[in-house]
Amino acid sequence: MNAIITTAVWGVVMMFGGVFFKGKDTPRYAAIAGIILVLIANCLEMNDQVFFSPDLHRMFEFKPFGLLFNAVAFACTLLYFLLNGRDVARVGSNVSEYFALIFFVLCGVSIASSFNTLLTLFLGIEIMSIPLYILTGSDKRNLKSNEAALKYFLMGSFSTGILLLGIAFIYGGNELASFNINDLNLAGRMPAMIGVGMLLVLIALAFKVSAAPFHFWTPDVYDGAPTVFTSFMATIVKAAGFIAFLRLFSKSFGVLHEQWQIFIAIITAATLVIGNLTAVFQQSVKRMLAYSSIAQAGFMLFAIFALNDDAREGLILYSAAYSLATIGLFAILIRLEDYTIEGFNGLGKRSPVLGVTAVIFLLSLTGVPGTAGFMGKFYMLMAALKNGHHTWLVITAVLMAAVSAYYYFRVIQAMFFREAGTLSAEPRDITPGFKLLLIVAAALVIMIGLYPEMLLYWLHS
Amino acid sequence: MEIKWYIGLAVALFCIGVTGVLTRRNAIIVFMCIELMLNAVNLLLVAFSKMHALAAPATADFVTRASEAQVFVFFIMVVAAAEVSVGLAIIVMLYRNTHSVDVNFLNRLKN
Amino acid sequence: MNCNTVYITFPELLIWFPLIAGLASFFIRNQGVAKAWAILASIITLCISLTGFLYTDMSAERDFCLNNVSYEWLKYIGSSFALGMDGMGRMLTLLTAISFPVIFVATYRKSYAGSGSFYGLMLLAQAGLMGVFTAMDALVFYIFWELALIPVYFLCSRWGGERRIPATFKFFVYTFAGSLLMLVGILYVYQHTLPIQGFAEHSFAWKAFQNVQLTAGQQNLVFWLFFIAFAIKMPVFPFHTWQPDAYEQSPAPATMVMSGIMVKMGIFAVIRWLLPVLPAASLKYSSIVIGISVAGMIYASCIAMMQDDLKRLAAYSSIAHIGLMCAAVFTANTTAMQGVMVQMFSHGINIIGLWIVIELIEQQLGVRKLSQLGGVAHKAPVLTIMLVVMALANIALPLTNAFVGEFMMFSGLFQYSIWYAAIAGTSIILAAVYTLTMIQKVFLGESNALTGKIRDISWNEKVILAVLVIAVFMVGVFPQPMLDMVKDSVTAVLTKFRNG
Amino acid sequence: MRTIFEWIWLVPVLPLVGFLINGLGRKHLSKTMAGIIGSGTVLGAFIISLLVFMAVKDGSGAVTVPLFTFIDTTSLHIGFSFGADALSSLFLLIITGVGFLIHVYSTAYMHEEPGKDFAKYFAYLNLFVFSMLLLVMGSNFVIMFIGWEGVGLCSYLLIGFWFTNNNYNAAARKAFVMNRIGDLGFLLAIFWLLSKTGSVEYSEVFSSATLQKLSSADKTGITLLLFVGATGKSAQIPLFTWLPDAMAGPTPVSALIHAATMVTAGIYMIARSNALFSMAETTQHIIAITGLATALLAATIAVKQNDIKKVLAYSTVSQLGFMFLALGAGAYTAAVFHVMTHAFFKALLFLGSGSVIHAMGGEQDIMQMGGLKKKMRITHLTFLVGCLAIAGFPPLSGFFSKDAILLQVFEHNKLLYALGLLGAMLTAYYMFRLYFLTFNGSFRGTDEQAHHVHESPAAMTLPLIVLAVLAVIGGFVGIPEVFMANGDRLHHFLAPVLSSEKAVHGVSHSEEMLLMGLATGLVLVAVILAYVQTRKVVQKENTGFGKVLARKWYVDELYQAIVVQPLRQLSAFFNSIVEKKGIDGFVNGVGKAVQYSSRQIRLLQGGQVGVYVLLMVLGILALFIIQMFL
Repeated sequence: MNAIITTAVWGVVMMFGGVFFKGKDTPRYAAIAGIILVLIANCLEMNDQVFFSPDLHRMFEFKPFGLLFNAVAFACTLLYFLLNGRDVARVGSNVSEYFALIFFVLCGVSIASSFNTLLTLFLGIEIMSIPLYILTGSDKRNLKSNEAALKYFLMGSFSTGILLLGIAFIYGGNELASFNINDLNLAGRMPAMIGVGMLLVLIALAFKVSAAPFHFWTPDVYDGAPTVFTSFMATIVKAAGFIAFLRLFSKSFGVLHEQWQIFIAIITAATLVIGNLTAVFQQSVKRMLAYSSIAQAGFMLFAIFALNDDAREGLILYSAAYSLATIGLFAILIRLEDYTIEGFNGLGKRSPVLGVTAVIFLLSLTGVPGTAGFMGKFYMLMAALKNGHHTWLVITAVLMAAVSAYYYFRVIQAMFFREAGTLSAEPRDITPGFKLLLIVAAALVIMIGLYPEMLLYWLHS
Repeated sequence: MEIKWYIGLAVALFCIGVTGVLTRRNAIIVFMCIELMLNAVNLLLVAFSKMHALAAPATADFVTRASEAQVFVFFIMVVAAAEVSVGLAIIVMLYRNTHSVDVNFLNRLKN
Repeated sequence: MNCNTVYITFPELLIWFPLIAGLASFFIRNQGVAKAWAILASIITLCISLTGFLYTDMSAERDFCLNNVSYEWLKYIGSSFALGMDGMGRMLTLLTAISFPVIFVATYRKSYAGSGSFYGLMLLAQAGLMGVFTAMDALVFYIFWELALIPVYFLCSRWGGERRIPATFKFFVYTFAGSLLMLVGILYVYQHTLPIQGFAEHSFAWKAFQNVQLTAGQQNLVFWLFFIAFAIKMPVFPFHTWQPDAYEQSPAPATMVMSGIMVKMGIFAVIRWLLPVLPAASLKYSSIVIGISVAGMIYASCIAMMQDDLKRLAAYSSIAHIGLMCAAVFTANTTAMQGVMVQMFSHGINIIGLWIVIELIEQQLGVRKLSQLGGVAHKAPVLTIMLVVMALANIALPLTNAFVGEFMMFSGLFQYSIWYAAIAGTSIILAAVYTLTMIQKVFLGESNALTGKIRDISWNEKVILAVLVIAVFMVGVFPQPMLDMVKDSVTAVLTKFRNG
Repeated sequence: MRTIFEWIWLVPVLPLVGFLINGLGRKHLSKTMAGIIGSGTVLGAFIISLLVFMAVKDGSGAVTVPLFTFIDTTSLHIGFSFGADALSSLFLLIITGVGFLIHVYSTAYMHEEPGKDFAKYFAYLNLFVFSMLLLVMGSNFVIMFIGWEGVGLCSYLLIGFWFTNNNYNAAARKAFVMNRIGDLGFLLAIFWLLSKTGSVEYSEVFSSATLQKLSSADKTGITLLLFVGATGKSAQIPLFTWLPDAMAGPTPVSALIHAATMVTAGIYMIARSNALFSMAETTQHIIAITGLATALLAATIAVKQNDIKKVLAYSTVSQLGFMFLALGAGAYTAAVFHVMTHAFFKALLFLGSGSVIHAMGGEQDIMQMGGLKKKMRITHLTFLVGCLAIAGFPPLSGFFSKDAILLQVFEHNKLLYALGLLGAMLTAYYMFRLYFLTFNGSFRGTDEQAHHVHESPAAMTLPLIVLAVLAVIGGFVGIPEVFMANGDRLHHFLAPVLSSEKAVHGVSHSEEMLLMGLATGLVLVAVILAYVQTRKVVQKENTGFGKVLARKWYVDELYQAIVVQPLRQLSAFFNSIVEKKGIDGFVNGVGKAVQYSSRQIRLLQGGQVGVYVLLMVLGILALFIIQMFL
């Protein structure tokens, strides 16, 4: 509850603050202060210190799992603000509003991690999505940004329609006439109406997490949106989508897991194959990362596929690993003028800190042991295998992980094994603080990779 | 009337909406079709709400719950309104930059 | 067992020391310092490894305490950071510990740009290898397995030859894909293990893996998942095509590490993680595996005869030798298995020696084509003698180290099937053909304009090669200490294998 | 008595020490020192061998001296141990005795080599003696195999001693590879023994209890594989072609390795395993036939050779064939006897030819020689003795040993005997052809050569004389019963080891005398024929069958065509098709397929929202269809 309230309040503060903030950097500092506040508030709630405890009529339920995810999301946002705060200011003149929108998205994220009814699910997802439409189009003069916003908006709304139709059918099929996700008394049997509704909801959520074949918006939107917002969208928001997905399907439909597992399996396989294979071809690192986010989503789908404790823990790990690495990579990418792979040529020599941290992030995304990404993948595969008979899916996944090495390592090769061309511009605005933050992020990636208990400790205690 | 007629109507409306999205190129009309989809859902929700209320014993708790769907409809309307405002803003921005509201006019973003 | 008095164990030292030394090395800017640091660090590691042998005659309990350790790690999924050394682990860590100083000293003359990073990566690779050979937990094993690969990938891609990027990338992706399959296999087995202790439902511990009960169908699946990973690493035919390219394009020290030690990871893994865990499937598929191994021996030997490049020749010869080891492992015969153990060590020594000589030639003359060389023996007799000894050891001449191993392996193979032994045996003839042709074309005959310029080797290279030559004959004449060392591992594996 | 056996390890170790000193100090040792060390260590080994021999002769026989454990595992026990019995002590004497003489000879023969190479030569030679001693002294098959491969290596090193010449290198390589083919057979035989008997110790393997455990298939298989090993080392069909080429090495090497010692290792091995071989009839037949065929084939080739060393080389092959014939007939003692006498006279002949070549300044073509008997008296005389001995003139050593073989073959099979007799005739013919062409008639070389010809120094002639004496008297250890009761002392000496020897029963004394007379008469005829034919030397092209013989029955060409070329083509096929296009092509193909599919899949991402939505709707429909069918 703390997180929802503070994010919403701080969002409003930032929105109106735009009128009063004088200094160029003031919105950034305010945002950083806000996110720290949100993080603290969330941590307090993790230790049962709640600001308010109104009667929620079972609309929300705050469990350690959701709170832990919130903490991860907020911490990543903090890192994101610290790394990319200046770049947000560069997108346009309404800096304060951008931050406000991000806070609203975070509010949606906190709802998505704690919703207890289909209504709150719907609200959470919309609160996450609508600000993103705006952020995507925030580079108003840029046609790419316009196009991305339009595409995102149209397809997002379309999927909202599907989500709602699904919710309506579920409601219609539920004899208890309740939207509460715990009230779906399935008891081993799936009424046709609920079945249809579930499939529709599944599709809508698959769209949100950009799973194939509902991923088509992802590359274009991530490519067209201002890079700094792509970074946010592709990481924290996507992870929140998965949390919502997992929460709904484990609570509502968990008992009939066997019946719908095959859909997830198909979607997972398709996502892995399409995401990884298409990423291979990309010449632009930004677009490559967009496809990589699809590919990584394929792995995260294993959490929903497996639906057990390992999967839940794995999802947290995966979210943290993926978000840290991707935010770090985007932060570096933003500082380079040239988004093509050639733009990375010789970066390792020109700027060793950037190079080495980028390597760590890329290794983590590939899933090389010793990095957080490995632990994420490891938990996912473990969960999937524990669940039973779809070994073929796991094998597909690891083969695709090997394919993913292809495009991630192209960047590594460019940075360390190729010489910089004469045209390659120096990365700009590299301050010692920025480097330090990258090192911190890289260190976190490695520490989580070596001792994931660090993150999961709170779930176990 | 039986519930299936309502379901049929709502689904039909929804499909008309989908077909519109698929076939039309004008962003505004596409958007309107999406609104049609949402409203089909609204209709369906209200119908279900009534259905549940009729089918069940009239305890206070149950009636409250059955009417939740009608509240949901309001939420959908509000959210749709928010979407409209954002969506129209995006379309206006697009029109300003390209003097076109054709959704397929812009396709710089592709492989 | 009460191990309270033991503060740190040998496996830990062997992993942490090179790891820390390697990390420190990244911050060294000066080339000379980096070299000295790497040599010093690797010699200290060697000393640690040798010290480990001083303790072997103590009580069994104390010995166990000094060589086995387990830390709580991921207790909720049943994985602990467990390390342990039995005879086989001891032997392979010794090989790893010996190889690195040898490599560093032998390539002392060669300078690498950014040598701090170069030697840092080398030492990291050493730490990874030590981890592989001592891991007693499947997850730890997997992590080290990959960690050994990554530094080598960077070494090869950055300091390699002209086509280094595609060649090493192929190597990386190939082995990475294989390892991931192994990961699936590990997880699959894990689902069926019983917990060793505590919180988790299952366990990754080696003991738990050994005691796992899998049905025949499950074993068959997992067998191939494991075997393909190991086969790629070894590599055996037909999973070998990354190897010649990678060896050819890598910088010499990395090549030595790869061919001297890393290929042993595959054999080692079969012995430690495949045979005891999946006895029924191993037995079932042994004839197929031995079949492809033997076919691979002949095949690789034939191709080696056609090579004009010294490095590729050595690479294919290595494939042939590994094929024999792989075949011998799967005979599940005590003699063969012990032969494999000795051969793992011997092959490491021999092939490193061979690479050193090749590197010395290439360093001086800039070519390694057989057709361009000739008559090196005139100007560089010592180099020639060293190479001839190494080459002869490589073709398993009696009283060299490889003879012991090959004799025992062939003996085991013979008991498995006389035909396999006979067919595999033809490879020793082919080995003689390509080895002697190589000697003839490079060292004998008239020297030409190019080889006329060669100088004989300097004292440090002489010392290193002499050390290797002595090792060749020591193991060749007195193999018994080494056989005793690995006896317990062999017995353990085979007992499990036969019972299962 | 025990004491000398405790020192037996010194026998191989002394040459090894010589090898190490000469090898490591080759740059610093003077030629004299190198020669002294080389010869001295072998002399030391000879003296100990002599003591061992005496001890064995006087004592009870076989002694096993364990040195250390070589390999000891649960299923494999191989000790590094030496055995001394009649057979091995006799071989020790031959090896160290003849070896010593040849070392001494070499000090003079190799004197023109630079000091470094001189020492290297002696190092190799010592290493060879070491290996050969291991071969005969080992008390089990593994030690024998160690020596077996060791002598092969030394042979390789010495054939290619002048490594600047690539033809020599190729010859060396050929020798090694062909030996390895045999070695593989030997090795497989060891494995077979191991898997059936669990042991490689002679004492265990040849015990009657063990032998009874073996099935007849085992016995045939093991013995055949052992014989394959022997054909490689002892240059029998089909692995004989390396030996003539091996003449590329220095002549003393040819004398020591390729005549007196190494090539007889195969005979030693079979004689050593006689208990096993006697139980394998099929193998015996194969050995006898192979031996005889080799003897005849090589002899016919020798008839047409003009290179002095080549003639001797084919002669060696032929004589080895005789020995195998004997082995096949079960006449182990006769075979060993012939090994001994052959060591004397063939070493003598080779050293004599070395002396000639030395005098001729490297010329080896007998067509360029002639009339050397006046200029090189000692060489000529000793060479003549050698020729008489090998031809089998009584009472020289060759007479007795050849007679022993022929007698037993006669009993064994009359046809083989007849062919053997033909072989003996051919031997006499080509040897005397060689002798007459070299020493008789007039000098046919250049004037410069004529001027250069001189008698060799004492270091070379002394060994010749010693060997000549041995070639004359060497046969007296095996005088047949018909001449002297209990004259066959060798037979009695070797009897404990060669226990499965077949005794001769069916030939009466008069028959025996008749056979001897026949053989001697035929040899005489052959000698006269040779004399007549070489009185007028005409250089002419060989035609018809003569050409076939001169070209060595085209065996080398045949091997090229049926083994070497196919193997090369197969390798080329593997290398360029299977490896590059097949396997690597597949691996790279996977990568290419990924890239190709990447290019295709990206086309889905066409940039049009309408298409995206359509695809989404299709996806939804697909999922619903799947649901309906599930």
